[in-house]
Amino acid sequence: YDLFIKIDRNDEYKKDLKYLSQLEERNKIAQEIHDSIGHTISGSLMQLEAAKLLVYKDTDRAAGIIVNVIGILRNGMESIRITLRNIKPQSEEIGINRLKVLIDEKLSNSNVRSSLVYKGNLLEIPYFYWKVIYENVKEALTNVLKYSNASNVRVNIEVLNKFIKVEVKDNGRGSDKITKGLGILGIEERTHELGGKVIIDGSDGFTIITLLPKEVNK
Amino acid sequence: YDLFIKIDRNDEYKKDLKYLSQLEERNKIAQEIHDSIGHTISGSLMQLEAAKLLVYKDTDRAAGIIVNVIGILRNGMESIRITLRNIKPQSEEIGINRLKVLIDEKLSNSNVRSSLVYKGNLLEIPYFYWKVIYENVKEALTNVLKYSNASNVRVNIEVLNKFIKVEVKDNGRGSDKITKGLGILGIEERTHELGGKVIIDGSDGFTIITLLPKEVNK
Amino acid sequence: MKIRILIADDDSLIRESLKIILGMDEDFDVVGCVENGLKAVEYCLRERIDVALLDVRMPVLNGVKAVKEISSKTNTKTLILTTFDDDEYIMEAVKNGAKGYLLKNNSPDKIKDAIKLVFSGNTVMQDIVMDKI
Ligand SMILES: Nc1ncnc2c1ncn2[C@@H]1O[C@H](COP(=O)(O)OP(=O)(O)OP(=O)(O)O)[C@@H](O)[C@H]1O
Ligand SMILES: Nc1ncnc2c1ncn2[C@@H]1O[C@H](COP(=O)(O)OP(=O)(O)OP(=O)(O)O)[C@@H](O)[C@H]1O
Ligand SMILES: [K+]
Ligand SMILES: [Mg+2]
Ligand SMILES: [Mg+2]
Ligand SMILES: [Mg+2]
Repeated sequence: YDLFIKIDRNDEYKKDLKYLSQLEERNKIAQEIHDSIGHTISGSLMQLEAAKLLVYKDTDRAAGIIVNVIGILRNGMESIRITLRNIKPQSEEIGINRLKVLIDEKLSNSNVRSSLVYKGNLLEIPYFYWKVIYENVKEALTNVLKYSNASNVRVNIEVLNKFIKVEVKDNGRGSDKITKGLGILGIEERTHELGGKVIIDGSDGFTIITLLPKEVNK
Repeated sequence: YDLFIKIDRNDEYKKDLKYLSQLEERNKIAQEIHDSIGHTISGSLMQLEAAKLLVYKDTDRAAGIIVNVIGILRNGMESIRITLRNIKPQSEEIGINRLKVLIDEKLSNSNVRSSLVYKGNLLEIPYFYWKVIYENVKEALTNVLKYSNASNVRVNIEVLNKFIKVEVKDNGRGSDKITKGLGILGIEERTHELGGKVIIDGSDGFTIITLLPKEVNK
Repeated sequence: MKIRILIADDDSLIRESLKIILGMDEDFDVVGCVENGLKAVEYCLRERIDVALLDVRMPVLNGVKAVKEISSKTNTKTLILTTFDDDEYIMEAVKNGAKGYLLKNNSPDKIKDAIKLVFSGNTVMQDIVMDKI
């Protein structure tokens, strides 16, 4: 209990803010759980203790309590499910936000401006697709910083009829002849694993498009 | 579902990061609780349905089932309790972190450097004290930025035998004759309400000390 | 002589079951059941209550504040019953004069023992499980 904290701007600040957000969120959730689940189970438990004491002496009353507890637990289950559903964010919400933070972080020390655009129903993107999208965008942005000399990069997600399309396009110098390194090979590998396809174009700035099939044929 | 997000550095980034942290935290917690609670309740329900059918015909068996379900519910309750214990932050953890973020935010656009120091067992600080500590430090920092011309400010929290001491001290120009405004009056009011005392000294930089009694005599 | 008990909880399930559980035991006499802290305070001022069992979260007046009133104005001993460990509240309650706290998921035997201990002048604290996974 004898501690010293030195505050370094920026980095420290980000960590603090993140941690504080988590703490506050936890606190709120703990309260919600307390109210819904705590109620249901502690009430049922106490009632059954009473039923146990009564079962021989007053079987009618014990039977009444059992019926009662069945009702409480059944309703409780429903309200708990609702609480948990409200607590649990949609994967799509996490996915797009993780991407936003990634872009912010990647480009924060550069002069490259960015935009994130999406179109179509993001809910149709399966949860494990988001990991691949994240990794592919990350590598593409790393390359933008290394090679493009661009002033702008645009990340564009479209949920189409048959495909999910993720495009990372910069307005930099592009590349005539691309010699794939581990970066692009990795993008291709992850994408192929999901039955998808990668399109690369270095003729007008630099563009990497990841196409993922909506029907999973893994 | 046709949206456009433009990313403005910094401010946007902070919001994104905060929101993402919350989402991820929720996701984890919802999952954990879902997994333990579903089990508990569905198991209990089935057994109770059986007990209900048996209670008159075979009271012994019904009694056995009741004892069983009591055990299931008690275990379930215990495991939720442990989850909650692990996720629910101590008020002291939130208190000190909120303070860190406050300091970061207040001074982020200035040239004033800061340190936050604490000593003693922060757990002894009651949860509603943190609100007063927060408000007092906030006002003190506002003043530092307005009047001190300091290069450094130090926030020092000490949990002493009888008192909790919160000191905000800068190395700036200080003040010969202090005419209290709403800021310092507010600090005094909040502190007195908890039975505490404020000490102000403008002779060596500027120092504001809040002393709060450990025994609550509100 | 039976220990005279007051039960205060906004959850009727808890009130009813505690009344049955304690009522069936010869050592206890459940004198009253109320659903908020204010009624608990009023009850203790009106009747001779040996031990008041108080829930933490109740409308109108919560258990923590009720403890303060009851222990400063009557001879009733107070025992806090909580669903989960509400640290902040519990610390407050003990400062306010509570003679102990217990989780509601304790077995009836433990609850009865705790009441008897509190009645005879002891302080009872739930042993906190601090398992960090
Ligand atoms: N945004 C871009 N602008 C211009 N050229 C690019 C861009 N992205 C990639 N390139 C070119 O494509 C090549 C292959 O990229 P890739 O990511 O596969 O490998 P790398 O970045 O060279 O190495 P690694 O990713 O394994 O560290 C690069 O070396 C570069 O010449
Ligand atoms: N860190 C400081 N360094 C130098 N002088 C200070 C410092 N803090 C406060 N003062 C002096 O104390 C005075 C009173 O401060 P106080 O916060 O009570 O009022 P204010 O800041 O002038 O107005 P208000 O807070 O109501 O906007 C200030 O006007 C200033 O002269
Ligand atoms: K009795
Ligand atoms: Mg690369
Ligand atoms: Mg001021
Ligand atoms: Mg309650």
